[in-house]
Amino acid sequence: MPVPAYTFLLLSGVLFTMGAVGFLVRRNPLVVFMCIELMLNAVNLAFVAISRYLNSLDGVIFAFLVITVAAAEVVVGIAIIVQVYRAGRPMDVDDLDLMKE
Amino acid sequence: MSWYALPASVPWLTLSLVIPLAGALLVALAPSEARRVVKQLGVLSAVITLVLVVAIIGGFQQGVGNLHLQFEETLRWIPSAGISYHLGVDGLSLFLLGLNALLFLLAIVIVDPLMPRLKQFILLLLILEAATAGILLSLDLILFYVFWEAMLVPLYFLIGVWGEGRRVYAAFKFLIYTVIGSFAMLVAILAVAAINFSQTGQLSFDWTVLVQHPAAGIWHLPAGLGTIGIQQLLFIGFGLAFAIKMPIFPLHTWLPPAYTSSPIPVVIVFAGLVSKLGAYGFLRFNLALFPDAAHSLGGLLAVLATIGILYGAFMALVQTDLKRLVAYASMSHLGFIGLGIFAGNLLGIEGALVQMINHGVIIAALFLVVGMIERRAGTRLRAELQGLAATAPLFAALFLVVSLAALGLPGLNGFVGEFLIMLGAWASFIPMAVGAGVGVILAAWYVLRFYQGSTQEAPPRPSGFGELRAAEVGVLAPLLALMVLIGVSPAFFPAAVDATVKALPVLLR
Amino acid sequence: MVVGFALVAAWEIVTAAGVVAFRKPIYNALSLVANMLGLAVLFLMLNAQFLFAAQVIVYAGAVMVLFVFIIALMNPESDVALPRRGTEWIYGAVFGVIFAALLVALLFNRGLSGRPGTLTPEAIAAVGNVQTVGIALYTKFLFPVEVTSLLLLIAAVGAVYLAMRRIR
Amino acid sequence: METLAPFVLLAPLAGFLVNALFGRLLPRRAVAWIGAGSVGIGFIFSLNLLLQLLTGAQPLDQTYFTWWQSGDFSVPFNLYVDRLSTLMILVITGVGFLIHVYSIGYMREDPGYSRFFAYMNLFVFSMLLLVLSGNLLWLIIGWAAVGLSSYLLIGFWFERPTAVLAARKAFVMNTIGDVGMVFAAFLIFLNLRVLDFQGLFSRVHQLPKGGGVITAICLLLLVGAVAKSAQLPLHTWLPDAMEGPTPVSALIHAATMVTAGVYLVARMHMLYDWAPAAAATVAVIGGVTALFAATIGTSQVDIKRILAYSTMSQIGYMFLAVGIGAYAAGMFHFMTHAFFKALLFMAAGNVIHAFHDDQDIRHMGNLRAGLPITFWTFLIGTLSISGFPLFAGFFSKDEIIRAALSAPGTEFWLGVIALITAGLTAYYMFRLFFIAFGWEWLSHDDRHLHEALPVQTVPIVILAVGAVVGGYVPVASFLSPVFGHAVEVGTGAFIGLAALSVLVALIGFLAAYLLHARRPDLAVVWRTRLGPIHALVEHKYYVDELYDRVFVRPGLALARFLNDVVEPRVIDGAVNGVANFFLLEAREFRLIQTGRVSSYALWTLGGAIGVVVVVAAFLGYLPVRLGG
Repeated sequence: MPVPAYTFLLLSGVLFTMGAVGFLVRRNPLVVFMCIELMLNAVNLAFVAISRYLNSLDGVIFAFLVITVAAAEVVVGIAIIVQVYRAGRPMDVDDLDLMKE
Repeated sequence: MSWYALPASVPWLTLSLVIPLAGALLVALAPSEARRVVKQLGVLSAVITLVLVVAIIGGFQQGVGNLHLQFEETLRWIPSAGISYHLGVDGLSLFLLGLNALLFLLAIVIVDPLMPRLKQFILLLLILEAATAGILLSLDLILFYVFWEAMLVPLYFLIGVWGEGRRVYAAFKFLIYTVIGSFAMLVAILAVAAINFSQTGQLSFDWTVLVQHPAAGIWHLPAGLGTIGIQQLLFIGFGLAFAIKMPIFPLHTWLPPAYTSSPIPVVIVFAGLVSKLGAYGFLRFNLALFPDAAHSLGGLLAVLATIGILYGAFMALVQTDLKRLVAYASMSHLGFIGLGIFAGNLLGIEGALVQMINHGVIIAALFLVVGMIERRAGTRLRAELQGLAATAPLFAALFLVVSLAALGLPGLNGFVGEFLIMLGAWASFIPMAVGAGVGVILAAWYVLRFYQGSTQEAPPRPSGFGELRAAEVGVLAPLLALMVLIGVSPAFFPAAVDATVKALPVLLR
Repeated sequence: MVVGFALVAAWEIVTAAGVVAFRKPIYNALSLVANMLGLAVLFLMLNAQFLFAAQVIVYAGAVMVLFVFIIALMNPESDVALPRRGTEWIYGAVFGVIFAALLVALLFNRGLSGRPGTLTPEAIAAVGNVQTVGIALYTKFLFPVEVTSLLLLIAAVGAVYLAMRRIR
Repeated sequence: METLAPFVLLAPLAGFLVNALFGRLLPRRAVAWIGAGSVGIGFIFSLNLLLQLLTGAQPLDQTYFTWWQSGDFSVPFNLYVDRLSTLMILVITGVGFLIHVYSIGYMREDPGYSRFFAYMNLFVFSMLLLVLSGNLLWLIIGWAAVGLSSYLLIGFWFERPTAVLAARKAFVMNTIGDVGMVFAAFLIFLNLRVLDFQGLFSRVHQLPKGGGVITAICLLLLVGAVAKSAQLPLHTWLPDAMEGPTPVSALIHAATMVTAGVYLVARMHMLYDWAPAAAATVAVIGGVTALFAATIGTSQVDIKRILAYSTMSQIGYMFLAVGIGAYAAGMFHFMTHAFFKALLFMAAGNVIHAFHDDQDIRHMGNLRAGLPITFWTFLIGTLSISGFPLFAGFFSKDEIIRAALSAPGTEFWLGVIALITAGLTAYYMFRLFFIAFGWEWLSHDDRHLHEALPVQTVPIVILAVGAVVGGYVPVASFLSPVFGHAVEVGTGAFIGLAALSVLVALIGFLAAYLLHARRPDLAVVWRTRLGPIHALVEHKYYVDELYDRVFVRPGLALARFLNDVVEPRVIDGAVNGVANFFLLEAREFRLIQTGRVSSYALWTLGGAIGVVVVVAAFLGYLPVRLGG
C-alpha cells in the first residue's frame, strides 16, 4: 500500500475544516455555498478512501449519493439566492435573519 | 387484557404509527377549502387508530413474551451501528398508548372547523400523534430519540402559530428547554451504547440488550475531585431530558406560558400526554437501565417531586387565569407521579403508572372545561366568572365530577394513583409521603376555589352562559366514564402491568 | 504514487484556500472547479473510476457551470465593500482549529480499524468497475437510490417553483 | 344474608342514579317516591339482616370483586355485616327514611328538588358503604363519599356565599381527616400486610402492645374520626355546616355522618384496646369537646347553631365512651342521640319555616298555640337530651357517665367533666326551649303561624316515640358478641349515680328556668357581669379567627409570595441568568435566536465537537478515559 489510508483521511479532515471555517467567516451566500460543497467533497474523499482500504464498495456508493444530494441542494439553494437577489436584498448572509423571532 | 389473541403476522404497532401518518397524508392532499372533509379525515384516522389500539390492549397478555414485551417488530435499520427499527409494547406503555389514541381523538374532535389554517393544524396533530406513539413503542434508543425530537417540531408550530398571547415566546422557551434536555439525552444514549460496547463487545442501541447489562464503573474526576458512578452520570443525562419534559421542580418555568398559550386541542394532548412521556422515559430508561443510580439518586428526585407537589399547589391557589391554574395543578399532580416513580418500589411505580393515565384523563377534562368556559364567557379570569351552575346545571355537574377526580376524591380515579403513590413513598421516605398528604389537602382547597368560584354564588356572571351541547357532553363522557371506572374497579390495571413492573431492574436490586 | 499523491494533496489545499480566501466570487468559483478536478484525480488513485467520472461530470461540469452562470448573471459585489462586523469569525477560526486538531488526534491515536470486505481491486477489475458499482446500486442499494431520485425530483420542482414566484 | 347485604347498598344507589340522571325530567311526586322509597327499601333489607342475626346467623364477610391486586397488596371489595354494622345501618336507613319523608314536605317549594333527593340518596349510600365495608380502603372511600355528600348538601343553596364557604371549609377539614386515615392505612399495611378487617383483627396482636406503631395507627385514625365528627381541634366546620337545608342538618350533621368517628373507633376497638395511650387520647378529646361545645351552646342565638354545638357535645360523650372502652355505651348513645337530635332538628326546621327562614331564637316565642305538634315533640326531645329520667337520653348518657366515674384515675375526672356537661346541656337546651318556644312574656298573638304538613310532623312524632322508648332497647347485650359484656355495677351505685346525674340536669333546668323564663332581667345582669368570659364563649373561643390567622392567611400569603417573587425572579431569573452568563461574550448571539445562518452553523460545529469528544473519550480513543 504505497499511500497509507490515514493520509487520505488527513487530507479529508483538512479540507473539511477549511470548508467549515469558510462557511463561518464568509458572508457572501454564493461563497458560503461553495464552502459547503468543499465540505461535502472532503467527506466524499474520506468515504472513498475508507472504502478502498476495506475492499468494499459501500463508501463509493455513499459518495455517489452524496454527490446527488449536493446537486439537489445546490439547485434549490441557488434558486433561493436568485430570489433574494431579485428582491433587492444585500448579498450578505448576516443580514438574512428572517428566521429570527 | 387477554381477551383474545391477535394474529402475530400483522405488524400491529407499526399500523398504529402508520394510520395517523396516512391520515395526515390524506389531509395534506385534501383541498384546504374543504374544511369539513379535512376535519372528518382527521377524526376518521384518529378513530381508526383508537380502535386499533383498543384491539392491541385487548389482545395484550400479561406475563407473556421476552421481557414481557409483546407485538414486537424488528427491522434492520443501521445494523453496523446496532441500530434497528424495534417496536414493542409492555405494561409500561400499554395504557399510555390507549391514552394517546383517546386524547388525540378528543383533541381533533373539538377542533373548531372554522379556525384559520385548519388543514395544517389537523395535519400537525396527526403527525404529533404518530410521534408520541412512536416514543411509547420504540425499543431502540436511537429510534426513541428520533421520535422524541420528531414530537418537538409539530408541537412547536402548534403553539407558535395557533397559540395566543405571547405564543412565540412560550413556544421558544419550551423549545430551548427541551433541546437542552435532548442534547443531554443524546450524549447519554451514545455513551450507554459505547459503555455497553466496551463491556460486552456488542454495539447495540437496543433496549432489550442494554437492559440486561447495566453499566458499571466509576469515573474519577480529574485533579482528585472525587468520583462519580457512570450510572449516575448516565442517569442524569437521560433524567435531564425527562425531568424537563415532566417537568420536575425547578425545571418547570416553560410550562405555564406554554400551556397558557396553547390552543385547547393542543393543550389537551400537551398536558395530558406529552408531560407523561417524561415520566414514561424515567420508567423505561432511567429505572430500567440504571437501577443503581435510581437507588442513589431516587431520594433527591423524590424530594424535588414533593417540592413540586407543594409548589404547584400553592401556585394554583393564587392564579387568576384558569388555564394557568390548571397548568400549576398539573405540575402538582405530576409531582405525585414523580414521587411514585422515585419511591422505587412496586406499589409506588404501579401507582405512578395508573396515575399517569388518571392525570391524562383528568387534566384533559379540566382543560376541556376551561375551553368550554372560555368559548362561552369570552374570558378565563376567575374574577369575571360566578354562579354558572344556575344557568348551566349540567355543565356544573360534570365540572364537579372532574374537579372531584382532580382533588383525589376516594372512589374516583385520582385517589387510586395517589393512594398507591403515597403508600409506596411512605415505604421509602416517610417525610415525602407526608408532604404529598399536605399536597392533597391543598388540592382540595385550590380545586374547590376553582370550581366554586366559577359555578357558585349569585348572580350568574356572565349572564348568558349557555348549557352544554350534546357534542360537548359526548367529548367529556369517555373521560368521566374512565374516572369512575378506574376509581371503582381498577383491578384490570395491575392485572396487565404487574409482570412488567415486577421485572423492572430497579426492583430487583 | 506517493509523489503523485503529495502533489495532488498540495493542489487540493491550495485551491481550497482559494475557495475560502478570494474576494471576488468568480475566483472562488474557479478555485472550486480546480479543487474538484483534483479530487477527481484522487478518486482515480483510489480505484474509483466511476466516481471519478461522476465527479467530473456532475460537479466540475454541471454544478460549477451553474455557479459561474449565476455569478455572471448577477455580478454580485465582492466582500471587500462590506464592513467587517462582529467577532463570529474568530469563533469560527477557533472552532475550526479545535476540530481539525481533534480529527488529527483521533486519527493518530487509534488509526483505522474495520472488517475488510471481499471487493479487492482485483475482484472489481475482473467484473469491471462500472459494472460492479451498477450492480451494487441497483441491488443492494436500490432503496437509497430510489429515495435519492425522489429527492432530486422534489428539488427540481422546488427550484422551478422558487424561480416562478417573487418573494417580498 | 349473602344475597341481601348488597341490596341495602344498591337501593339508595339506584335512587341516586335515577334522581341524578333523570330527576329533572320526572314529576316531583316521582322524585320524592324514589328518593324516600329507596331508603325505605334499604331499611326493610336492614330489618331482615337484623332478624337473621337475632335468629343466630353468623356475621357475614363476603367479597364481591377485587379492587387492586399486586404483590401482597390485595384489596377486595367486601362487605362485613355484624351486629355493630347492622345497628348502624338500621339507624341510618330508619332515621334516614323518616328524614327523607320529612324532606318531601320541607323542600316542596325548592327549585332544586330532584337535586336535593339525589344528594340525600348519595349520602345514604355512602354512609352505608362506610359502615358495611369490610376493609379499610373501602371504608375510606365511603368516608370520603359521605364528606362529599355533606359538602354538596351544605352548599345546596349555592347562591349564598356563606353556604359556599361553609361547604368548602367542611370539605377541606374533612380532607385533613381523610389524609390521616390514609396514612393510618399505610402504617397498617406496611406493618401487618392487610387492609381487610378480619385479617387486621387477627394480626393486630403481632404488634407490641402500646408500642409506637399501633399508637401511631390509632392516632392517625383518630385524626380522621375527629375531622368527621367535628371534635376538637377540627370542629369549626360543623356550626357553619348549618347553612345547609334543615333535613340535611338532621340527617348528616346530627344523626349519622358526624357519628362516623364513633363508629370508626368502635369498629377498630381491637386496635384501641391494644393502644391505651391512643384510647386515652380519644377519651380526653371527647370529654373536652363535650364541655367546650356545651359552653358555647349556652351563648348562641341561632337555633340551628345551638343544636350543632349540642351535637358536638353529645358526640364528645360518645368519644369519651369509646375512649374509655365503653363501646356499647357509646353506640347506645349514638342510637338514642340519632332519635332525639334528628327530632330536634326537624322540629326546629318547622319553626324556621314558620318564621320564614329566620333562625334567631330571640325573634320566636310562644309557639304552643301555633305549632302544637312541633312544640310537644321538641319538648320531648329536650327532655330526652337533657337526661330526664325514663327518657332515652337518660339511659344512654347515664351509662357513659357511670362508666367514666366508676373507672380509676384520670377517667374519673372525665366523668366529672361529663357530669358538668350534663348540667350545661340541660341549661342550654331549656334556654333554647324557653326563649324559642316560650312562655307568656313574649306574646305575638297577631302572628299567623302554621303548623307544618302531616308529611313533616308524622316523622317527628315517630322519632319522639323513639326518643322516649329508645332507652329500653338492649343495645349493650345486642352488641355483646362484638365488644364482650360490659362491666356491671351494683344496684346501689347505679341508683346513686343516676340520682346524681338527674340532680345535675335539674340544676341546669332550674338555672334556665330562672334566667330565661322567670327573671330575664337577671340574664342581662349576669351577661354584663361575666363580660369577657361571655364574649369569649359567644365568639366560640376565637378558634375560627385563630385558624384564619395561623393557616389560611399565611397559606395564601406564601402562595402569593411564590407567585409574585419566587417564580418570576428566583427560578425563572436563574434560568435566564444562566443563559445570559454563557452568552455574555457574544451579544449578537443572544439566545441563539439570531436568525443568522453562520451563528447556527457555529453552534452546530461546537455541538459536533462536543459529541465527538465525548464519544471518543468513552470509546477510549482519547488520552482521557471515561467509562468502564
